Amino acid sequence: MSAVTVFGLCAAAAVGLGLYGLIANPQPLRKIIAFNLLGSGVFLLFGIVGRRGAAAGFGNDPVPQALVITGVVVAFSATALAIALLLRLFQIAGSTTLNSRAAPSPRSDPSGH
Amino acid sequence: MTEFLTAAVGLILAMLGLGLVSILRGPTDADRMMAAQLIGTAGISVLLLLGTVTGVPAAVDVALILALLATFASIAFVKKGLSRLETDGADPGEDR
Amino acid sequence: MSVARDIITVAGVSAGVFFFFAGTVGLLRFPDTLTRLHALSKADNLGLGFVVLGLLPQTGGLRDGLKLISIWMFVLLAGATVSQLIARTARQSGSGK
Amino acid sequence: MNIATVFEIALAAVVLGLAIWTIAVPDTYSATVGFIAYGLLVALIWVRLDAVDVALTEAAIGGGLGGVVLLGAAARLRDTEAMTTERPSLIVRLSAAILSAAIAAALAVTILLLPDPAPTLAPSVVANAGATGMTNPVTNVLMAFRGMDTMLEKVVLLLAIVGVWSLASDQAWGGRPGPRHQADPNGVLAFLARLLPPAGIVVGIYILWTGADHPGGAFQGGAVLASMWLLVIMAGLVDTPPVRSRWLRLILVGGPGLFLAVGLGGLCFGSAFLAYPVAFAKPLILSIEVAMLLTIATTLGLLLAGAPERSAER
Repeated sequence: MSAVTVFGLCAAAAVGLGLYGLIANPQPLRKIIAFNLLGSGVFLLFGIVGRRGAAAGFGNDPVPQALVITGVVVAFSATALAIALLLRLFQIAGSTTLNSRAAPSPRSDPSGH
Repeated sequence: MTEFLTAAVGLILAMLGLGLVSILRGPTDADRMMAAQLIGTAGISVLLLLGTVTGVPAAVDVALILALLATFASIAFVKKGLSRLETDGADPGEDR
Repeated sequence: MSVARDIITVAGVSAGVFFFFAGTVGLLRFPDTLTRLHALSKADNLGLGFVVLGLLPQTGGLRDGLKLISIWMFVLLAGATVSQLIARTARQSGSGK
Repeated sequence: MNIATVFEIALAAVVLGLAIWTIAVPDTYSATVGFIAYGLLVALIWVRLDAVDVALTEAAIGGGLGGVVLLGAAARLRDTEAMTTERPSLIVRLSAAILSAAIAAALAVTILLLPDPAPTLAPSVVANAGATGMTNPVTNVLMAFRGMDTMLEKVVLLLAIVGVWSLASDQAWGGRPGPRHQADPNGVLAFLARLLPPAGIVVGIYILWTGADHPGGAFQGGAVLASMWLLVIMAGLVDTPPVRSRWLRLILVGGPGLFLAVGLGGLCFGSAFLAYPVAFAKPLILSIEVAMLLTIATTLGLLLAGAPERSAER
């Protein structure tokens, strides 16, 4: 068992867990966390592939590393935007449910403050 | 030497796992904050040891970033916990 | 020379691991928030401090040594501040008794 | 089985345990704390995989800024948890579990059956490293060989901040994000916020500077600067700037703007878009990175601060 195998299996499990949480968890914030977990698993898979491509004196192929760094930044922007949307939904509707049948109870001051 | 340091990394990692149990158990937010602080410090130590073991000197830079960002995260953590207690019963919209 | 360095490293890192152990056990076993905080500060300040001390002889040069020490300084500062804020939280919420 | 493998298995086990905890725990706040610890440990895995540049990014985002974003939202939404008790039916959960397990198993099999020898681009990165005058291969890839990706990534950051700002309510339009933090000016937090940022700024600039030859770069340095800025804001020493402010917007577009200008310059005077003249490659890349450092620090800080909530006058 090398580092690649151990962490590769770990990454695969993280992808599976994240996907399950994304589908099965009813709360939007939990879905966002699960999505981040899924993404981090995918990034780790990139790292595994890069580690196997270690050559020319580098311990890890630099091209997948650069792709992962770009990916981490984009995932963070998406998370921040999703959180802002969620907080605004909470401010307007008074709840964060995504279930359209459950009538959201409007709060006294819909525009906030 | 390498074996000794790797064993030390393993031991600190085990402590870190125990610290996670404490996050899991709680019972109050203060305990969770403390456990998060401990995990941050233990993670920094593991990074420093790991950098020496594997001969990656740049691991010290990762530890440096982690020290600053973990400080920031724990302050934010405590500050959010504090304002929660202070505004207990107040408008949840102002709760931050 | 290298033997002396290795002895310092072994002693420092062992002491650091011991304090991490003590701090974690304290965090799990002590009865209330303030005593647990006391245990935590041992792991934070002394655990990392001894690990840094032990690793200093193994660093390549002055710059790496300074980086190690500044990491410890950051953690000391953060630990002191966060501990005080946590203690205040605990006292206000009444769980510190 | 040597001791290093034992360590790797232990690390993977702790990370997996945290992942399971993050998904399974009923309390959202605890799940967030678990995810922050997860991000911290994933940075350790990246160091172990010899990808220190990624470890720096993961430590800055996973353990730090991303965690604080999630934590802030979890603290705000904590009281609403009781309202959302509806759960998907057993069939949905069961089929989700089967689907996820199948995908995880497929990925695991793929990992075990990856081709040998593995394809790699590392030799071509080494062969072309002389063109930029920098020796950190990841910075070379990010700033030169795949410069287009990096430029568009900054545009994504910019779009995200535009998206966040457009969620402001009418009264707060163009106003200041977040609440005004009140803090005792002689308190311990204010003391830390005066003591730490000077050292933190040095570290941020060091991370940028060392990025030319060792792991580091503009994004990681910018994340450190952003956290220092937010620390000062949280201590109540300064207020968040109103988002309608002109200098703020100038800083936000400065980095990508310079990147684009250099790229277009390459199109006019050189061979292609983003083609650096070999003699000036390093100074050009460094000046882009310095401009980026400011832009990234401001963007990340404002993304964490969230949508404007107060009018600019208050």
